[in-house]
Amino acid sequence: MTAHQLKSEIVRKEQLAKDIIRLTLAAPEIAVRAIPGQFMMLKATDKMEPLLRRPFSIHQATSNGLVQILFKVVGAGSKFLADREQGDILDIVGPLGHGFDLPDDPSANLCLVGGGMGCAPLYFLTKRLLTNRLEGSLQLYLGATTAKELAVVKEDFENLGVKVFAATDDGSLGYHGFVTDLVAESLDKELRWQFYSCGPHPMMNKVARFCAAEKWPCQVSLETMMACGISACLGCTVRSSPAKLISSNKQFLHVCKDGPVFDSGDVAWTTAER
Amino acid sequence: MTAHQLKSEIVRKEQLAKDIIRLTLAAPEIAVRAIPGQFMMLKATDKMEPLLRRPFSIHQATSNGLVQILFKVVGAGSKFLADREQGDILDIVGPLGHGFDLPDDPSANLCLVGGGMGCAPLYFLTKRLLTNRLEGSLQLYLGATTAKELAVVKEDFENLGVKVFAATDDGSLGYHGFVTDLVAESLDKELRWQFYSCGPHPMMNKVARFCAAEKWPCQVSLETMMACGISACLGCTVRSSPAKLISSNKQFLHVCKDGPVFDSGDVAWTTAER
Amino acid sequence: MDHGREINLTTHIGGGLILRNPVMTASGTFGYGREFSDFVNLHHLGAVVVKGISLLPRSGNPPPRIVETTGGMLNAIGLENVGVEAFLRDKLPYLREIGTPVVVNILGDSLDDYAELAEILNDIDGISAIEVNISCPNVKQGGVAFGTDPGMVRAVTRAVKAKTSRPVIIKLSPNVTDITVTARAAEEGGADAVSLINTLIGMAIDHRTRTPRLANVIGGLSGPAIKPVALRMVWQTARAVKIPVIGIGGIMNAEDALEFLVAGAAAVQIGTANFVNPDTTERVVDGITRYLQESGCQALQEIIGTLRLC
Amino acid sequence: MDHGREINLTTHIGGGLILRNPVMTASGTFGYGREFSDFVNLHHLGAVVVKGISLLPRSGNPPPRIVETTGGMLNAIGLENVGVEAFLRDKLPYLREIGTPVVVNILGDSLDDYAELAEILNDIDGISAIEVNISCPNVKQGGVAFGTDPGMVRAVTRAVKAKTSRPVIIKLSPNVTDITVTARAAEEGGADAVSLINTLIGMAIDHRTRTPRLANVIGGLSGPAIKPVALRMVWQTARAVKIPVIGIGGIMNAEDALEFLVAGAAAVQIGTANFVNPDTTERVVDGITRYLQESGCQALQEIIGTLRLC
Ligand SMILES: Cc1cc2nc3c(=O)[nH]c(=O)nc-3n(C[C@H](O)[C@H](O)[C@H](O)COP(=O)(O)OP(=O)(O)OC[C@H]3O[C@@H](n4cnc5c(N)ncnc54)[C@H](O)[C@@H]3O)c2cc1C
Ligand SMILES: Cc1cc2nc3c(=O)[nH]c(=O)nc-3n(C[C@H](O)[C@H](O)[C@H](O)COP(=O)(O)OP(=O)(O)OC[C@H]3O[C@@H](n4cnc5c(N)ncnc54)[C@H](O)[C@@H]3O)c2cc1C
Ligand SMILES: Cc1cc2nc3c(=O)[nH]c(=O)nc-3n(C[C@H](O)[C@H](O)[C@H](O)COP(=O)(O)O)c2cc1C
Ligand SMILES: Cc1cc2nc3c(=O)[nH]c(=O)nc-3n(C[C@H](O)[C@H](O)[C@H](O)COP(=O)(O)O)c2cc1C
Ligand code: FES
Ligand code: FES
Repeated sequence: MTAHQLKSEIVRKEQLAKDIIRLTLAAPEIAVRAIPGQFMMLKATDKMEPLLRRPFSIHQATSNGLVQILFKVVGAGSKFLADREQGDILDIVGPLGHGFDLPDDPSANLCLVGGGMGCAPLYFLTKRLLTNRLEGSLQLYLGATTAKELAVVKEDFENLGVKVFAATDDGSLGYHGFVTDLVAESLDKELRWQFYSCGPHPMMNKVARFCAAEKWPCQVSLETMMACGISACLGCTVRSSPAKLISSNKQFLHVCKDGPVFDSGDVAWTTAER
Repeated sequence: MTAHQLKSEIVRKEQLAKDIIRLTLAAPEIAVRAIPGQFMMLKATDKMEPLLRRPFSIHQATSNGLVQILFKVVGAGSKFLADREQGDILDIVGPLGHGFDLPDDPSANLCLVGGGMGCAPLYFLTKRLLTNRLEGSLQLYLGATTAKELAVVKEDFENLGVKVFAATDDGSLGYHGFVTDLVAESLDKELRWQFYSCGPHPMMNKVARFCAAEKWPCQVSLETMMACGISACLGCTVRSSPAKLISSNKQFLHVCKDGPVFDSGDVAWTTAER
Repeated sequence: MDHGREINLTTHIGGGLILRNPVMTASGTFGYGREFSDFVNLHHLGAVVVKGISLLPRSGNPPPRIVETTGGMLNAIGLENVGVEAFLRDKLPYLREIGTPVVVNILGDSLDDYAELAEILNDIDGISAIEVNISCPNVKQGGVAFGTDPGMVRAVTRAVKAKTSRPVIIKLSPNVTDITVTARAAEEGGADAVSLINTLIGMAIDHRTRTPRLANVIGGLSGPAIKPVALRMVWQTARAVKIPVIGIGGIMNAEDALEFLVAGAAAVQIGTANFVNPDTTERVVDGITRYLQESGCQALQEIIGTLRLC
Repeated sequence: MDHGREINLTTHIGGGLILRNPVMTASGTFGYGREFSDFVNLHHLGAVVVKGISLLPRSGNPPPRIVETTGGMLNAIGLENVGVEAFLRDKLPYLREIGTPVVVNILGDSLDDYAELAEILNDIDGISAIEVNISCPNVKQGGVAFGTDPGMVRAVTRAVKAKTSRPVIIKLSPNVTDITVTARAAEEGGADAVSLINTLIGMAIDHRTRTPRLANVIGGLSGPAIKPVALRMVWQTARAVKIPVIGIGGIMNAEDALEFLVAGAAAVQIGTANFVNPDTTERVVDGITRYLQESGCQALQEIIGTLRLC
């Protein structure tokens, strides 16, 4: 795996909602290698504060050398990035980490579940899945707190020709409630599904439990604090599941290297440590 | 003396030269009290770096509640300020310090010598001197490295009806050489002069020596590192001259409180400590 | 949430001294109080700790005395101060009038200096407590800082306690292997409280001129850069001694102050932040109050030392 | 100025070991070298110091393990590492191929651990020096860190020296009252060099949940926030010992590195900066070279320890 550190120009900036931004970056070396589920580490200041880079999933990588990130402003680092303008240069490192494993079987039934900014890598994944000429069904669920956060990306997915099952906490768009409940209520349980999920930890936890009960394979994209993103600091650990501990003899997994995408059965879904 | 901490709007931003900026700030409480030679402490970040405020002389204070600063970009703090735009809000503290003492005698002959950004407080001083209906002569000398740094402010002074004797290090405007040499060569030594000077330390040192030799009174505006600007940290010391040490029993003076304007005879002109 | 609700912010900082709220100023960063009267309502503070006072006036170190570092600053003021006589004559009356508790920070070159200062201050009205800066060199014993040797800490504490009936706060140096050892030494010596941390010793160099950036070569590091170290030491100390602990170091806002309170500090002192925002102290009082209201607390005491280890 | 001019950047770091330039990586921040091969030409570095190795693999502390602070970060990795066997089998061959000097950082719970590691490594080709991390608790002696007690420092140094013919660098802990005491203890024990500083112990709290931000509660503070403390300790140590001193702590760029060299460091190690900019080490080499060219120096040695005190 080869990663690159680049000075990358912002070729487009889109304000999708009040605090949600999409940046399109010129990064040919990264775009050509990127796999859905991989991420990049962006320098989020020109000073020493915040000191560390910030990880963002690759939202899209195009054949003409562009990559996108889709992110929410939650603190100083994302604020800095949101304040950049078209033409500004960002220092980025990527592509990093272990992405989603695509199905070998073209007739697999795929179910994608995204919550909040978890939709970011799922867009790249959906595009890639669609190019692999799919025979099975592809079902996409997206959850958000409110319509405003969901509307724009929903449209983007629909433009790919995918039907979006939407859920919002406030009921302002689609199902009123958790996206996981919508999945449980509406998915055809007669079929065998391969799950792909990215979103808040509790949401993925529910998805993972649901899949475990149905014995469906499930890949989840996890987040942790990261200092380096390149498996040097060993800071980005999550606990292995008991099964994984036995099979690998590893008590911890590293999100930036073993992940961010894991088989949901490999990680311990303790919430205490988050 | 009353100082104020204000959220002050930038009502105008002028880029006078490549790295020289003038900001006009709405700060009625400061404008009404300001005395030429006083300064303000500006918060030069919205984060923790640079941590400390930065001191800037009051370049002008108007009766309609505006103050100006004129500054050069030399590091992170001044860069931050230079990147602000009209309509942005700055956190400022002022007016601070002991300014220039205006002449009691309306017929005094006044000589102002500014070097580099030292012209900033001299503009405010000149305006104030002119309003005090002057009988004696007012001679103004300004030095800079090159014409571009001098041109704009020179014009401003000329618009007040004052003739500017200009000197540039590269000879691109006015006298080719140090402004202090121009003073020595052109000033009428038959008269008794009251000097006011602000600029680089070595320049003021020369002015001070020149005045001492002629036994002319001379006020200088000094710069030091400052943490607080309000005489709390005791960090902004300069050494007293031997004479001052004897008269006051103080080994050190504090620039933010005893100054920034001092009688040139009160301070020790050691350059080693700077 | 009833935002108008009155919160009991009072806190005991030892020797019977109760502050109306836990926000104090840190010595050397708030002058003698008056310097901040344009920016802060001094009545709203828990206590004002004044610049360190010695028996005789001191003129301090030559310049440069301060330099900025990443997230912090180094100072080598050299304990410049007006001396105890001028302090009592020129500075204290103003503070006495304000009525906010005044803590006098003292420093000396020898045990006798500290004892004499304590004795002088004991007779004076309007002094609520004495804070002893032990990060000074013991001139009589080879110049090692009092604060780095438990035996000397005990001795200084005893010497001061013997001469005063006021609460005595020992201000600990962080430049030690184990702060709980010096904290316990202070406690054994009879201290009513400990405050920590004083500055970490640091240095900066101008690589072009190859000279130190401070005339004194080394100086004290303060500001947000040191907050993690300060918080760790406060937490360790609060578990090691029974007397109140006052937390200091890099507190810039109410959130930072709350971290120290949760770690076990009975009160906090705010230093470098006063330079950055002269109204910090008052803002921290407001911020703590708001936080307590929002979390449904009735009193500050409900959060002190409540760190949960899982 | 002739910018193409060759500058002699070599430097001695003790025990006869000469590096082609003074820029090393700091243990635990550069993996086992390979992790940075996409970003840095490893041939251009003075030496690679690998992640601390113990006799047996360690899985380290539970998450969260890192938290950012102002100008720095806290880590409580818990010395996770693959163990010496896997290191020699899976990691060393790659580095050996590169040819850049490899310094193996070792850690243990007891004197015996250190001695055994030194013995194992002594027989191995492609190891240029051993760096001993003594900021670990001595499990057999109540868990006090080896690095805080001069007697233990001397003992560890002797134990390691007795088992290896390689240069031994003792990596000092900054969490001590007087770093020159532990530095001299290492020198007395036979150390070929000392490196400093390791991280300062710190802590961070989430005031809302009232829980520590690190599962381990306390962690090591690194990054630019600690640079002033590191620089001061390096300066003090360089004056106190005769063996080479390697400077570490908050070095982000060539200017920072030059400050340490001027203070007396024979070489520097770069830690946290590798996370911020993975190409930092190479950039620092370039920056030092450029500075020496611009100041008309022929060799690095012309600036080491040249701090002028006025
Ligand atoms: C592999 C990966 C991919 C990600 N992809 C996306 C994405 O596509 N879009 C998006 O909006 N966000 C994404 N995130 C989360 C994003 O990294 C954080 O929102 C961002 O780092 C916050 O930085 P900040 O300075 O704005 O906020 P801070 O002030 O640092 O923190 C705000 C909140 O974000 C959390 N956070 C801070 N730093 C990190 C970090 N390094 N890793 C994880 N969480 C952190 C904090 O715990 C806190 O709750 C991803 C995280 C990871 C690990
Ligand atoms: C009373 C007073 C009035 C001033 N008036 C003006 C003015 O009207 N216009 C103007 O352009 N500049 C003025 N200065 C200088 C101005 O304060 C500095 O240029 C500014 O603080 C530099 O900050 P920085 O972060 O951009 O640079 P830094 O990166 O901090 O430093 C760059 C250079 O500026 C010097 N410097 C940094 N901070 C200070 C400080 N707090 N005080 C003095 N020098 C410092 C440093 O030694 C260094 O050489 C004044 C200084 C003082 C003390
Ligand atoms: C400029 C300056 C002067 C100080 N003077 C004193 C002093 O006279 N006595 C004292 O005990 N501490 C003194 N201190 C230390 C502070 O009181 C405080 O302990 C330290 O700065 C850490 O807190 P902070 O990070 O909030 O500044 C001084 C600190 C600074 C920055
Ligand atoms: C994530 C991390 C892991 C570290 N692991 C080790 C280690 O295994 N052994 C060791 O001696 N030092 C270790 N250190 C300390 C560094 O080598 C270095 O001494 C310290 O971080 C200060 O340098 P810096 O400010 O440049 O990071 C580690 C530091 C960090 C940040
Ligand atoms: S983020 Fe550093 S090892 Fe994963
Ligand atoms: S700048 Fe703080 S006392 Fe003058």
